[in-house]
Amino acid sequence: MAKAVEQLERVVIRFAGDSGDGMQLTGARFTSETAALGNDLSTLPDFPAEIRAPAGSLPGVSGFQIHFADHDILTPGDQPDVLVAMNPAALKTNLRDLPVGGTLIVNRDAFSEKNLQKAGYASNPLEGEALADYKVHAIQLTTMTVEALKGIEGVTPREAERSKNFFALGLMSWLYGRPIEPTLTFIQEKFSKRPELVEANTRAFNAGHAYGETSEDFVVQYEVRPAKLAPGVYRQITGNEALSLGLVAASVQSKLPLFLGAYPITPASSILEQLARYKHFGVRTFQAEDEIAAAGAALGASFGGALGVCTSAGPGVVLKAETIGLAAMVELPLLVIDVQRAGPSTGMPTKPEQADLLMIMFGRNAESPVPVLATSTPGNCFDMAIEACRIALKYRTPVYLLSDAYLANGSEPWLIPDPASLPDLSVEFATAPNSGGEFMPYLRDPETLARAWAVPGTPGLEHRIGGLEKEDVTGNVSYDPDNHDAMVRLRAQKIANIAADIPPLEVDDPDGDAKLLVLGWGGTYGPIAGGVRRIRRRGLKAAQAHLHYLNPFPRNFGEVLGAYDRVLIPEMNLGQLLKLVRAEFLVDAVGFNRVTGRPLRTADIEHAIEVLLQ
Amino acid sequence: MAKAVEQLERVVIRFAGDSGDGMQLTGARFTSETAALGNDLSTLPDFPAEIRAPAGSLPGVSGFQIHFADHDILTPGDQPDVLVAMNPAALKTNLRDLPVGGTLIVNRDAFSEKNLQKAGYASNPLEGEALADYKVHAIQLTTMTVEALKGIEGVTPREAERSKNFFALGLMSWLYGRPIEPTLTFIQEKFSKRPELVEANTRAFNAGHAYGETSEDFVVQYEVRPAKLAPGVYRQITGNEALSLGLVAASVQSKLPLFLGAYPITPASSILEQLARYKHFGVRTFQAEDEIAAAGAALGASFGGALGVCTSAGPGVVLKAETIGLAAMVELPLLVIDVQRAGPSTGMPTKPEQADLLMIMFGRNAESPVPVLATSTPGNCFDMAIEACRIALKYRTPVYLLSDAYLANGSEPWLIPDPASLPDLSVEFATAPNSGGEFMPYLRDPETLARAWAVPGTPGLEHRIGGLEKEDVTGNVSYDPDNHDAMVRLRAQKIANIAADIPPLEVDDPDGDAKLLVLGWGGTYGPIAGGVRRIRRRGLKAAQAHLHYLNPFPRNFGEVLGAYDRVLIPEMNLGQLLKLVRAEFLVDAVGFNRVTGRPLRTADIEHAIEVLLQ
Amino acid sequence: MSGNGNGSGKLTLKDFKSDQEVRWCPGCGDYAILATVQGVMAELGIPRERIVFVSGIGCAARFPYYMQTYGMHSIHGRAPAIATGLAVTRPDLTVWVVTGDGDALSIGGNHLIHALRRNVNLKILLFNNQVYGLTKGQYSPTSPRGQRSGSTPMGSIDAPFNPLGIAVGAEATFAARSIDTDRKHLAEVLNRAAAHRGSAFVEILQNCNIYNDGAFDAVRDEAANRIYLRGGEPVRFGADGERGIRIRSDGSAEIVDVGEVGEESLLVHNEHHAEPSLAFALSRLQLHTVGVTPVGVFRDVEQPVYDDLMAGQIDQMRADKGDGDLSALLQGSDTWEIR
Amino acid sequence: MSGNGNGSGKLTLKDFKSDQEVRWCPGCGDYAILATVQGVMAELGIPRERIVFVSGIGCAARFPYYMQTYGMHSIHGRAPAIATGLAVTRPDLTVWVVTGDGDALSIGGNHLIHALRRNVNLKILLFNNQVYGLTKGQYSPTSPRGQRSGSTPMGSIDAPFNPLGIAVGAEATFAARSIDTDRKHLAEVLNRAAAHRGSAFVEILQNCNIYNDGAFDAVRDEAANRIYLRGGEPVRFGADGERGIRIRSDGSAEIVDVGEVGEESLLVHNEHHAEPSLAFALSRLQLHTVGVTPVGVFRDVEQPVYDDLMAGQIDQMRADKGDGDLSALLQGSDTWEIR
Ligand SMILES: Cc1ncc(C[n+]2csc(CCOP(=O)(O)OP(=O)(O)O)c2C)c(N)n1
Ligand SMILES: Cc1ncc(C[n+]2csc(CCOP(=O)(O)OP(=O)(O)O)c2C)c(N)n1
Ligand code: SF4
Ligand code: SF4
Ligand SMILES: [Mg+2]
Ligand SMILES: [Mg+2]
Repeated sequence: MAKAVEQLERVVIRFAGDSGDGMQLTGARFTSETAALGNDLSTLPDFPAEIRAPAGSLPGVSGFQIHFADHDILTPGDQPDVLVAMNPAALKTNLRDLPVGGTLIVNRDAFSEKNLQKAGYASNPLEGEALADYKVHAIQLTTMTVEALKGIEGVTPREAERSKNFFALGLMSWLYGRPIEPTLTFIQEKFSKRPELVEANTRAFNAGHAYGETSEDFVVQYEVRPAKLAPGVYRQITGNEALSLGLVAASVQSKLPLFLGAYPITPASSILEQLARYKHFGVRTFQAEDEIAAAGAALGASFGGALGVCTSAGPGVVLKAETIGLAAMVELPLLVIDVQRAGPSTGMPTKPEQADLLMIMFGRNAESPVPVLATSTPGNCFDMAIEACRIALKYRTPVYLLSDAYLANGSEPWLIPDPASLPDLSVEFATAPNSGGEFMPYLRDPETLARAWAVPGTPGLEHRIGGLEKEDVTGNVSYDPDNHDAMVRLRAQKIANIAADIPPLEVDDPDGDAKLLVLGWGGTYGPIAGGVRRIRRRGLKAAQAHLHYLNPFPRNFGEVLGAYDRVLIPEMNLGQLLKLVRAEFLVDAVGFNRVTGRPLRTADIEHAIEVLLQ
Repeated sequence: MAKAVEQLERVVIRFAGDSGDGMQLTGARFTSETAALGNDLSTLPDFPAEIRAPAGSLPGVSGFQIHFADHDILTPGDQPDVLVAMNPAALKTNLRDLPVGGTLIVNRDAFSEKNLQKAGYASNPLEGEALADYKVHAIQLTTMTVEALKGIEGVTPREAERSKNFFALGLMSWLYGRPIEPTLTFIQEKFSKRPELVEANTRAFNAGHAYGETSEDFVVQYEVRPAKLAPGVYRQITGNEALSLGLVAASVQSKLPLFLGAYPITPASSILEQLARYKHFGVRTFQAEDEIAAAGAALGASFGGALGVCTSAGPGVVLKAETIGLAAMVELPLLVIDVQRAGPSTGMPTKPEQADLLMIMFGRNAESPVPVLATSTPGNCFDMAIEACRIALKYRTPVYLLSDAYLANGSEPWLIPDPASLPDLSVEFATAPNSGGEFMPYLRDPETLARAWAVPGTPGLEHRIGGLEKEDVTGNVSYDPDNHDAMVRLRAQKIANIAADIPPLEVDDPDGDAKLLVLGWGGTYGPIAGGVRRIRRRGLKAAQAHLHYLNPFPRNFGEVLGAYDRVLIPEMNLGQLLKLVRAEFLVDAVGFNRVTGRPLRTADIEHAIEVLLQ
Repeated sequence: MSGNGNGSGKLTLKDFKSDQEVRWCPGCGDYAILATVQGVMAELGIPRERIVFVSGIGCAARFPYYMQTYGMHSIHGRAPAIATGLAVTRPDLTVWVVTGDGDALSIGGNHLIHALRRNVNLKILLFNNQVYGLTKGQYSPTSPRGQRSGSTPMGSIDAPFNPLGIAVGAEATFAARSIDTDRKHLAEVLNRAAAHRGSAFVEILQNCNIYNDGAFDAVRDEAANRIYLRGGEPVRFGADGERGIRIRSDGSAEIVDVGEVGEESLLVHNEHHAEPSLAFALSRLQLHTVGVTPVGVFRDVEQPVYDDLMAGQIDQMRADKGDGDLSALLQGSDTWEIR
Repeated sequence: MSGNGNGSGKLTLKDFKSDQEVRWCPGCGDYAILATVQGVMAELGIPRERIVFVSGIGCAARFPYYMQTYGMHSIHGRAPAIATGLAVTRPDLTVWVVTGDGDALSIGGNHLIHALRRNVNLKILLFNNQVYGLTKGQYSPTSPRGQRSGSTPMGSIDAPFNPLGIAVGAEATFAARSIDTDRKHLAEVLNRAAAHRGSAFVEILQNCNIYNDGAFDAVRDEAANRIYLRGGEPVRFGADGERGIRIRSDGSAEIVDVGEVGEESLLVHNEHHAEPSLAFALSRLQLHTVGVTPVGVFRDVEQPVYDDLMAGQIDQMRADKGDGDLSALLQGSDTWEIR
């Protein structure tokens, strides 16, 4: 007999366990079921720090958080409503995030002496009052899984034991009324080579589901209705996936072969790994000996007429500065993607931060202005990758695109775009002399100030470029004082002019009479929008704007800033956009800065706004 | 019979000739004579672009300008009063700087068909009206020199010919009544190994001197009286020399061995070359395989308790960013000197610029604040080198010191300091556990926030440091969100606190009622002070202040800025200090920016001030 | 932190364990190396405070955290440069560099070969697992061509470096190879490296059981596929020495059947040969070419040490000019006085 | 700019002169090399627009400005990396890298050895003048120990690199040496390099008459001190071939008197040997050790070319999956529809 069903608008679940417990898989499957059901959702994996720690240890804990709802949502959630902890270490490291009254589901079997000690528990928290504040379900996940798998030929005890994550998935699927078919099919495909494992995991999954239905331990089942999202075909996508797809799309739309020069680095490596699988798009991925070579090779490819791109993170991006300076001088397209992580130095490689902005803006010798763009959500990474390529190709300039570890690994439903709707990025190469029978490589398009671009292989246009100062028009080496001053300004002007070619900054100010503007950029979009939304729910007023273009700024930016009494700039750094805004517009904006290696929290934003409104 | 003697307050002479003509030597000698006479002076060599060009060609021209006066002066002069041109190419490239009515002394013998053509002269400018606007002395320098040297045993015709620069020197020495003894002694010493050359050059020098006395061509002799300089013993010094001496002094005063890691680069190489000659001070110079290794080795030396320094220029400094980020994380002293040159990219390697400021401030991944100091005159390089070392050692932090190609090669009289007057830079290394029997490498001095520094070799204090985020106090690796936020702020606070330990900004505002402040930093001190001086001579009012500390700013900086209606910031860039000032103080300062690869011109500063005062 | 690092009292392996929890994947070859190194340190009898471990970034590079000595976990690829600055300014210290195949041969290749060329007094341990472990399994410069990895789904297309070939080509004065799990041999080699004045390069074949498991099984598991090089001895190997190495008339090395060719025609290994040609020829015998791997000391020659020469020039100049006198230096040669 | 770069019409040396005034010091060895290279380009019969010269920074690196081809004067040490990106994306081009001993072996050492290891289709010309010319004369990684220079007033203290040793140690598939003024031989070697598929490394001994004059006089002036290596021939040299090279039983090379040892015991040079050991042994015969210098092609073997393999994988995947379809790619595998 079915149990009572309770309606919920939104739920945040965190799966946590040992690296070996398959929590990422469990989370991903639950996410697919949830997507299939039509909820809006947002997820965030929380990997252990780079090195794999010993089983059962605190550093070895791996987590996956999903936020799903019957309305559109913006973040993976500040804190979980439900915590699934597969071992003591997972409980220890995650419990602090679970609010009082929250639901806690633990695998009682894992709470052995040994594991408790590894997690630094003097006594077993499942006994005594330690967890009195929570709704605790201590379940013998392992035992019941092994039980359910009895008698399957060819499944080792170890394998049987490892199926427990599917048991947990089955249970959670029941608890939130998720469709089970997608997962059953998934198991079929994933383990097709080993039928006995198909059998095992299917049984574990069903057992978990059945356990929910039958056990006294669970009295209600929850339902979260589908959200009203824009109609269309959706998929889940992470920021790094979206960047990869965007780069391929830019290559197709520009008809230029994509060349990626990259040196592995967390959290950017997966872009290299994914693009390496798109060779049938003519994509060339080059794992260089270091980041300098990665940038150099990409620039060499651009010189030859390819779409040259390099991807890295802070410690690698700094190494590219000299090469990017050369690209600015020879005025060739080059896209540099910085998936930001917490620093300085090696810092906390798996954690997000947005503290590379000023480095990107200014980290090259002498005056070498470069356009800077930033992504705001996993899906937005696709659009910005294309846009960054458009600017690089049209203006013959290196371009930086900033993402971060949170966008890189976080996922959300993505309305799949129609290729026909993508911009045409095709480039006109010079094919003939452009000045009285001669070819002048630094003769510029009067409108874009982009120089003529003749690729090697073009007969009659042979020429040399390089890093020494260039004579205007001819591009010959020049030490002339006035020429240098003029060229320095020309290079700056070329970048400044791009402001006319990018969309004005949109402001979300429903009644148009807010006094406070909350201004953000990059991966903080979700929490900021969430905070603003909460403020408005409370009848207070705040406008929101989010920058995707940091250099040049949108042409209406000054106006927008001028229209508000106060400007609040939340950032995962010590106030970098803040500095730029104050310097350029002399606006006394204030910052909200948290540099914890974690996404900003919606509640904190809400509070920061509230304080300013008082 | 002696000729009429005319008094002059100041004279600017430029010696120009082929790289082979020994103009640098001639200029240096004339400078010594002038110094010995007690004039104040300022010099600036103008080397040809790095590569040696063919003899007689335009790019092959080498110049040396000296400005001397009976009062204290600030720059090598905007334009020469007298141009000595040893060949057509020298005339062609330098004439544009000679004001109408200026004196022109040329070596007629060098104006051969071949040379004229190499210099791109259709016809001989010495014939016809081309030079009508100038006081021209076309002299057969070569002929007369060879004549004078007739009959000296063992001097080849080529050598005889090459003595003509001493003839020119003799002539100029007469013309401006310079003492000749210093040069005669110099010739003795320099050529002691070849007596015949002593004879030859002495004769050439005397012949030139005699020619001035006797020739109709020169009717007056000029006199520039000694200047009233502070009493004491002086020497000439260039910026790079002063930096080198300052580093040795810092090593002596800190009792730490100096380790210089460097990779040759114009215009910084001469620091490496000079320090390599100071091994008897225990100086270790390490010519690294690249700038990254240079910085790394210097950091390794610091780790071991040495005074670790690395010197470079823009294109090399960018490469050090990652290492400096590590130094900021492990909190060890490291001095990085950037002798700025024109850019971006390879740019104009021999020309000065001050466009690396923002790179130095922000060019590292994530929040890694580093103190930034800048030198203002050749002599000031000595003081700032010591000051930069003081801050690096006291606060256990990497420090940047900015100089430029103009300061590096320009020279001025330098009042030699008494070593006893130099600050004591000695450091206290940790020698015992500092926290209940344990050693905590990140336990800080409450006042300076500097961490405990125990060098390898200290028994019982063995510990590990590295680039991953550190736990406060223990220095263990930590991924804790709140710890990271706290450490990011601690590192920032430590640098900010240095403001309390540096002198307040001095303002030169004679009557204290100027409305305009002219604010500068770095190598522009001379021209800015000159411009301000001219403005005041005209009865107008302008205050002047020059920053030697760019990060943190002096504690009274905000106050100073607030005290003036207008702030003018002249820079050899597109407005970098301007950005910092506007961002931090929301002051609507305006910039005067010339990026020509040449020092700013006093006249331009004067004019810029004038415009603002209207 | 007991202060018995002052040299008094014999140290044991335990004394070299730091208080940090070791964090490598269970089963990683690094554990075995760590234990062996700690044991060797104890044998060396050098006080702990005089020992410094400098590393770059990577799984291997975590090493210093686990050693109760001074240490720096620096940045990727730069450890040889950092260690050079330390070693030349502090001859009283023993400086060890721990690096991986990516750290040392990819981003750090240039610093490695220059440190070797200069013959700086460093002991460089390269943990070669033929993969980038820390970044989760991309192929490395030592991965055999065709290796499938995250970044090379169709197999890598570049020819791998031969670490010993690079080292010897870069004028290394000491070059050796050992195996993570061959504890006795590894200890032997490490002791030889410690005894060598100048830079000592040691390649350690290390198993990454997560991203490149079994890369070296052929030698790690089959002692018969290991060729133990021993100076002054004819090179034989195999279950009962039935195989050996012979040098061809063109200078290359080949594997021969001792029965067939006779012991006398076998190469008698000479670690101390002035010319590195022999060491180079031996380095060409590789698992993927001949199915066996020589281990041991390939080359060990005395050459002037960079640190000594630098110190020597300082002494020399002091002898010539006397200790530096600051006020004389500031005076310079050409002064004048204003009264 | 005449358009006859289209391949029609035989080009001459003059066609490869650019309109830029050549700016090296009078007497610099670079002039001779430039003339020879321009001549060789004309012989190759490759249209000018398909030729690209990429350089780093240095006197040598000024080279591209003087060639009427496409070119990039890039940044210090990075030319091999930049050229790699160009070569692998544009197999229709012939890419030459011009570099100096500092550019290639100091700051650029890592990029050089990786380009060689990968066997990218690049022709790399290293102008070795054993000094940093452009920065006015500091010693370089190829300067013999003890070289006095601006930065080493008491003489340099590091052991120099042997460029060919480094190249061969880094798996170079083509390695050769020639001399700036030996025009005929240099042209020969350059033609061989051009003909080689994959990376070709050529060291050119070049005189810097300003900062390191006469470094190579012994071979530049004395033909008798040049050992011309020719594949398949016994290696003899000297006024009338009275001296030769023999390989010792330990694999090292030695100079012998042919009369004494007899022609039959001389080394017969084999450029194509699968093992680089011979090339390495020959590279050890150096001016400062044996007073003579082998020139010519040390090694020339066929190995898979990086560019080809990369193109091959693209074709392969296209064959397997068909040309990429963007909309299918965007769809991915796991979608749902909202109505
Ligand atoms: C400048 C920089 N680039 C890239 C990285 C990312 N990274 C860290 S370790 C590593 C390679 C590790 O491989 P290896 O040196 O073989 O060590 P292992 O993990 O295999 O022991 C890379 C690419 C980094 N930390 N810094
Ligand atoms: C990043 C960087 N570091 C240093 C320099 C200065 N620099 C230019 S060329 C050069 C070395 C030149 O020596 P080499 O490569 O042998 O060329 P050569 O001038 O001898 O032909 C150096 C150190 C630079 N331009 N860029
Ligand atoms: S990833 Fe490989 S190398 Fe790294 S710790 Fe794990 S097993 Fe060891
Ligand atoms: S400095 Fe030397 S290498 Fe450079 S151009 Fe002059 S002679 Fe040639
Ligand atoms: Mg590895
Ligand atoms: Mg050179």
